[in-house]
Amino acid sequence: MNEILEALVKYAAILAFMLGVVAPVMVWVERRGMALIQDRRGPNRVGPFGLLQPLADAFKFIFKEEIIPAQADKVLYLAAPALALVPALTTFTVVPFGPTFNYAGKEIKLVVIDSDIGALMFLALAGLGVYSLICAGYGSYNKYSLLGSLRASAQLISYELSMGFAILAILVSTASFNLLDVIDYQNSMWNIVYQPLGFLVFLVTAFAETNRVPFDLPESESELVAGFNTEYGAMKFALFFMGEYVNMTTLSLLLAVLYLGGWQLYPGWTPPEGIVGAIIGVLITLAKVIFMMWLFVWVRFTLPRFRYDQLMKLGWKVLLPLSITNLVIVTILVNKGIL
Amino acid sequence: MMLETVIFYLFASLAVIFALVVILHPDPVKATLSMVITLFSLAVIYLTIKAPLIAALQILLYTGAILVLFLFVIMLLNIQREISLPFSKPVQLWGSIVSVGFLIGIITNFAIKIKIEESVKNYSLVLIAESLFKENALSFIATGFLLLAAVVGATIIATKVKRG
Amino acid sequence: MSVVGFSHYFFLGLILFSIGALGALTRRNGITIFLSIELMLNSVNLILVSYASTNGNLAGQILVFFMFAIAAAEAAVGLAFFIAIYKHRRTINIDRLTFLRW
Amino acid sequence: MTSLIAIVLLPFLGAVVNGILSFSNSKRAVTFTALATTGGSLVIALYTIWRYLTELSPQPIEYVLYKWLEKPLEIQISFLLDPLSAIMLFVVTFVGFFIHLYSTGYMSDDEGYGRYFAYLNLFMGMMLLLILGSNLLVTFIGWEGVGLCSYLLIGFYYKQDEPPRASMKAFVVNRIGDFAFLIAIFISFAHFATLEYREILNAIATNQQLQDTVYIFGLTLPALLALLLFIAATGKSAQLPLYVWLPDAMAGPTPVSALIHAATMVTAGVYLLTRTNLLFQLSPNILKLVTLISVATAFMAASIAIAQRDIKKVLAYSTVSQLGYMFLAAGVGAFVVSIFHLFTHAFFKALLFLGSGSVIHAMEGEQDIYKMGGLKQHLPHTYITFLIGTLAIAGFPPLAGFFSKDAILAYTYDHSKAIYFIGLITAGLTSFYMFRMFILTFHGEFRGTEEQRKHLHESPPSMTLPLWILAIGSAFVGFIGKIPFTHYDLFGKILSPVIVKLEEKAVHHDVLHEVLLITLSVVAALLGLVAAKVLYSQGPTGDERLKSIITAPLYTLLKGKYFVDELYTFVIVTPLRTTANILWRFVDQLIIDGTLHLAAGIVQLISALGSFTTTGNLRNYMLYFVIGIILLIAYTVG
Repeated sequence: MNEILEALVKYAAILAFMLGVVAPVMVWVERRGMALIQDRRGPNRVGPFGLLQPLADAFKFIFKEEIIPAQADKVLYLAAPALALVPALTTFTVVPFGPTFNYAGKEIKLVVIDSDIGALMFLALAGLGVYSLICAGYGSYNKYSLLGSLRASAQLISYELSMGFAILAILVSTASFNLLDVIDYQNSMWNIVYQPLGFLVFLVTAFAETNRVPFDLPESESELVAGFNTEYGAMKFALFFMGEYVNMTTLSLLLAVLYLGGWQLYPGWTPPEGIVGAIIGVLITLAKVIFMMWLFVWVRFTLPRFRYDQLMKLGWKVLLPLSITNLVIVTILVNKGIL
Repeated sequence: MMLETVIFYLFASLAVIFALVVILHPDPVKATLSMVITLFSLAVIYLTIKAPLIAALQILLYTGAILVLFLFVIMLLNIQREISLPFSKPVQLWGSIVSVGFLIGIITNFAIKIKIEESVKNYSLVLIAESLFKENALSFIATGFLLLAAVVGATIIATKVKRG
Repeated sequence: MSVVGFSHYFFLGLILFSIGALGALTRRNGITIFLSIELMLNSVNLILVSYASTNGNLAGQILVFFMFAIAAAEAAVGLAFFIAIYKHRRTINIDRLTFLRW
Repeated sequence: MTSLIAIVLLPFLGAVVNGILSFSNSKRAVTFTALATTGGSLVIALYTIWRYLTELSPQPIEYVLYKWLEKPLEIQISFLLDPLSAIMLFVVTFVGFFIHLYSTGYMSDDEGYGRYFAYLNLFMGMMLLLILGSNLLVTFIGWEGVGLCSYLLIGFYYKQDEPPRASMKAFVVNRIGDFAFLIAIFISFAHFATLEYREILNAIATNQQLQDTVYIFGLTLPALLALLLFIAATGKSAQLPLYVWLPDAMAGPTPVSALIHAATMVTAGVYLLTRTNLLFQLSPNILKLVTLISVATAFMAASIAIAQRDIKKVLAYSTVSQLGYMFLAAGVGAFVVSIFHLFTHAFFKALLFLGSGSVIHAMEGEQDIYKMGGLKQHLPHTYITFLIGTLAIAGFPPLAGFFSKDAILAYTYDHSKAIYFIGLITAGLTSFYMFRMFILTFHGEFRGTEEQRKHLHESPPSMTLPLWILAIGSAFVGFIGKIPFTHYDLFGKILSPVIVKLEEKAVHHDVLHEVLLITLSVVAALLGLVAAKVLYSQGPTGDERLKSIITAPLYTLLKGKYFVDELYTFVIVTPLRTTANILWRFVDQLIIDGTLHLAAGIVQLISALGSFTTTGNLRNYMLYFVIGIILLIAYTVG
């Protein structure tokens, strides 16, 4: 019972952090960052530097009128935004965000579920995101929504494979599915050095998995209005939005864990004992996550969008072979005792 | 203790209810989505009997891949709702129900004779991996070939150009 | 077996199996029949895993692992068949697909 | 000796490439492939032969390509290079290459150009397999292969009526001989557990008991094998009674007639006899049979040839006749001379056929010598080379034919005077029909149509070059054989290791005898020449005068080729066809088919009863399935 309680506390903390801090901050960062890159002003009316803009957005979403299209399938239509958020809010449970420390004679791991099959769980739960898109597209009774949702789910499935192979390569060298072991393994050197190819694949698929530019075809406004969420407004739209940011954060966190040594300042660095060390570790992880998040924003406003066939070609004919190549190379190296 | 019992009954009833929806709902898309819930519930039940790997694979493979494939095909073929509900041919219906009833009866009869030795054992991933890659290595490789054959076969069958 | 005994899992499996069997025998939409068959397959999986767990044996889980692979292959080929049949006949209503008759 | 592999495989490679190229219209590529592969084969063969024969004491070289079957049925694909196969190798590659060259000109307008060269290359490969094989089986593969190519090439113009019929005839008649060959293979395997020539011959030579014991039908085992191989040879080499296919085989393209039906394939029988000469020397009765059949063939074919109008038919009967000479030599035990005549004959007969091809080419397909005449001015190269060929085959010294034919007659004289005289008369006939044809073709007035006269032209260099090469060969190759009055005999020296000498025969006559014999054969040839000149200097009317000399019935008999074909049709073909018809109508259609239909009908009746369950509805099937499972489980649970 105690374990469950501990897990719940950890989950609540991280959930609060994600929804209360990351999502609003990211809204602000994204819009200000866009302004910065595109040499504009960005939101600057609400609060200093527009810092309170997310709050204003939240109010707007909450008080906006809820509209449900008359011919929509209400169950699916309403389930979709929730389904978008749920997998997003469960995937990070298996990703460690800080070093293990002792508190009151008890070992506390800074991961919600310390599972033997953490990485597999992550892949499994991430795969559920498709259903949100399908429900949204099918339930909206809208051509654009349906097309967008089909595109999105095809894209998700295509790129999930490559991502799975990239993660698998890491797990092969670690010889464990537990992500804590992955961080321990990087004591000698971070995986980004060992597996630059895998890192590249993972990075690209991370962009695709979050439906962000340059892979935001499902919601490309120029051809599909807004894709699967065309018919969504107010809080429902906000949920999709939040889901996207939570996904981004989780993937950034996973990226940091898999390739950048998690909480390690440099390869082999161990945090000091106790809560202080744990906090330093969490902060270092956070720094890496913030860097990755900035990368997401940066890319979004720098690169143009792919065409759909190019997207599929990239997924199946470039990334998948690359990731398999990476896996084969890593397996051979591990087998030869080099890695 | 109680918690796990509650979890079992909760998800078991979910599984049964949505399984009924699967076979009763006229809309194939909804049927498939109900199937997702059934399978997800089963995955949770797997967790309670210390089979987390199977649970993860169930979600990863069935809900994450196979059922999405179903949905794609349904949408690709633009399958409409069934105009009349399934139970329209009485002869066939009753035949089916009687058959299935018999089947259940016989299997239950069969099950009573099964001897069960209760024992608790920890199934670590390592044990499963060893069993999979050592004792069943040949089957594992054969499965790989099966999947390859399925991929090739599916591609050929589905892309065959219609003649005439 | 910890909380509820093997019989619970067995009967859950049995119920799901019979639901699947009924669906397969009564529906006329090919895809739904296919889904019902998958349901039957899963009920068997459940019984296998629970039986294996009860007996402290890994064989059941291994078997289910292989069944996943086979189910994936089956789904791929089966759905490809449906696509091919649909291209040919413009329907997958099995009441109208009677070309198994001589 | 890996070069043997290259020699054999190059033509096969050419056949494959040409077979593929025949689907495109690239004549240049086909020409290149055909000439490059056969030319390459020729060059390698010449080098190999030179290397081999210039060794101090050439030992037979065997090269095993691979073992086809392991013991107890041990069969290997292997090649044997010894003096005999070296000589054959030279003939096949040399003549073969120049005929390929000739064909590039002769066939240049044919739409089946690629197909033609694919067949021809395949033939080359098969022929090389035949002569280089170190055991009966490899030889047999080649034997069948050349038969197949012969069939394909005779029927090359398959859109006309005659060629397919002729090719079928050639194939069927050859099968009789092949059957005997197969039995010979079985018997030798049963007794010696090997098919290698050298091992079989060794086993026979060292086992006196085997040579003396009667095996079957009053024949010893060597005699039986010899008989079977001789029957095989009569098929392939067109001897009595199986010669009937060769004249008909002239329906194929002329270069094919030159290569396959004059120079190489038809001499395979002679080669086979020489290869296994020990068997024949151990069985005098079979040798006697060979002598009789060969001399009968030689005379009969020569007599038929004097009454033929088709230029190629004349040459075909001439070939049969000359093959008879070769077998005659073998029959009197002079295997060296037999191979020597084969060698010279390959040159002059190929030359004559190619010359006739040149004539036919100029006459736009006309083959009737009555409609030719006076071609001397229009075809100078053909004329001169054809003359050389004619003189050579007629046996005028010092051309090649003189040496070989004279040697054969000399040996025959030792053997039997009667047979010698028949041979001598045949020599005279040879001279007569050759000059008859020559005069009718090249001298006198042109008897063709105006259309043909306008088109008369000498053939292109690709055709005249082979003519000249072969003409030079026909003129001079005789000098490598035995030269009368001397002990010089290069050919015999080379071949001596291959020919078993059981008893030394008197080969050297005194000078008087020798002068007599030579004079007689030259006189015979001259008589033939003079008779032809006298009778035919006025053109075809000479036939009437010939008829009056030899009486009309005899002339009709000759003109009708002794009616052998008709006899065969009456005795064999018609009864066979009637029997087959009866079998077809009654046994096959009524009894066998009827039984099957009845069985099928019963099954259909039974299945009709059960077919109502086959609704085609998937759900019904699944229901049956579930019911089946229920029954199964119920049975198991008890």
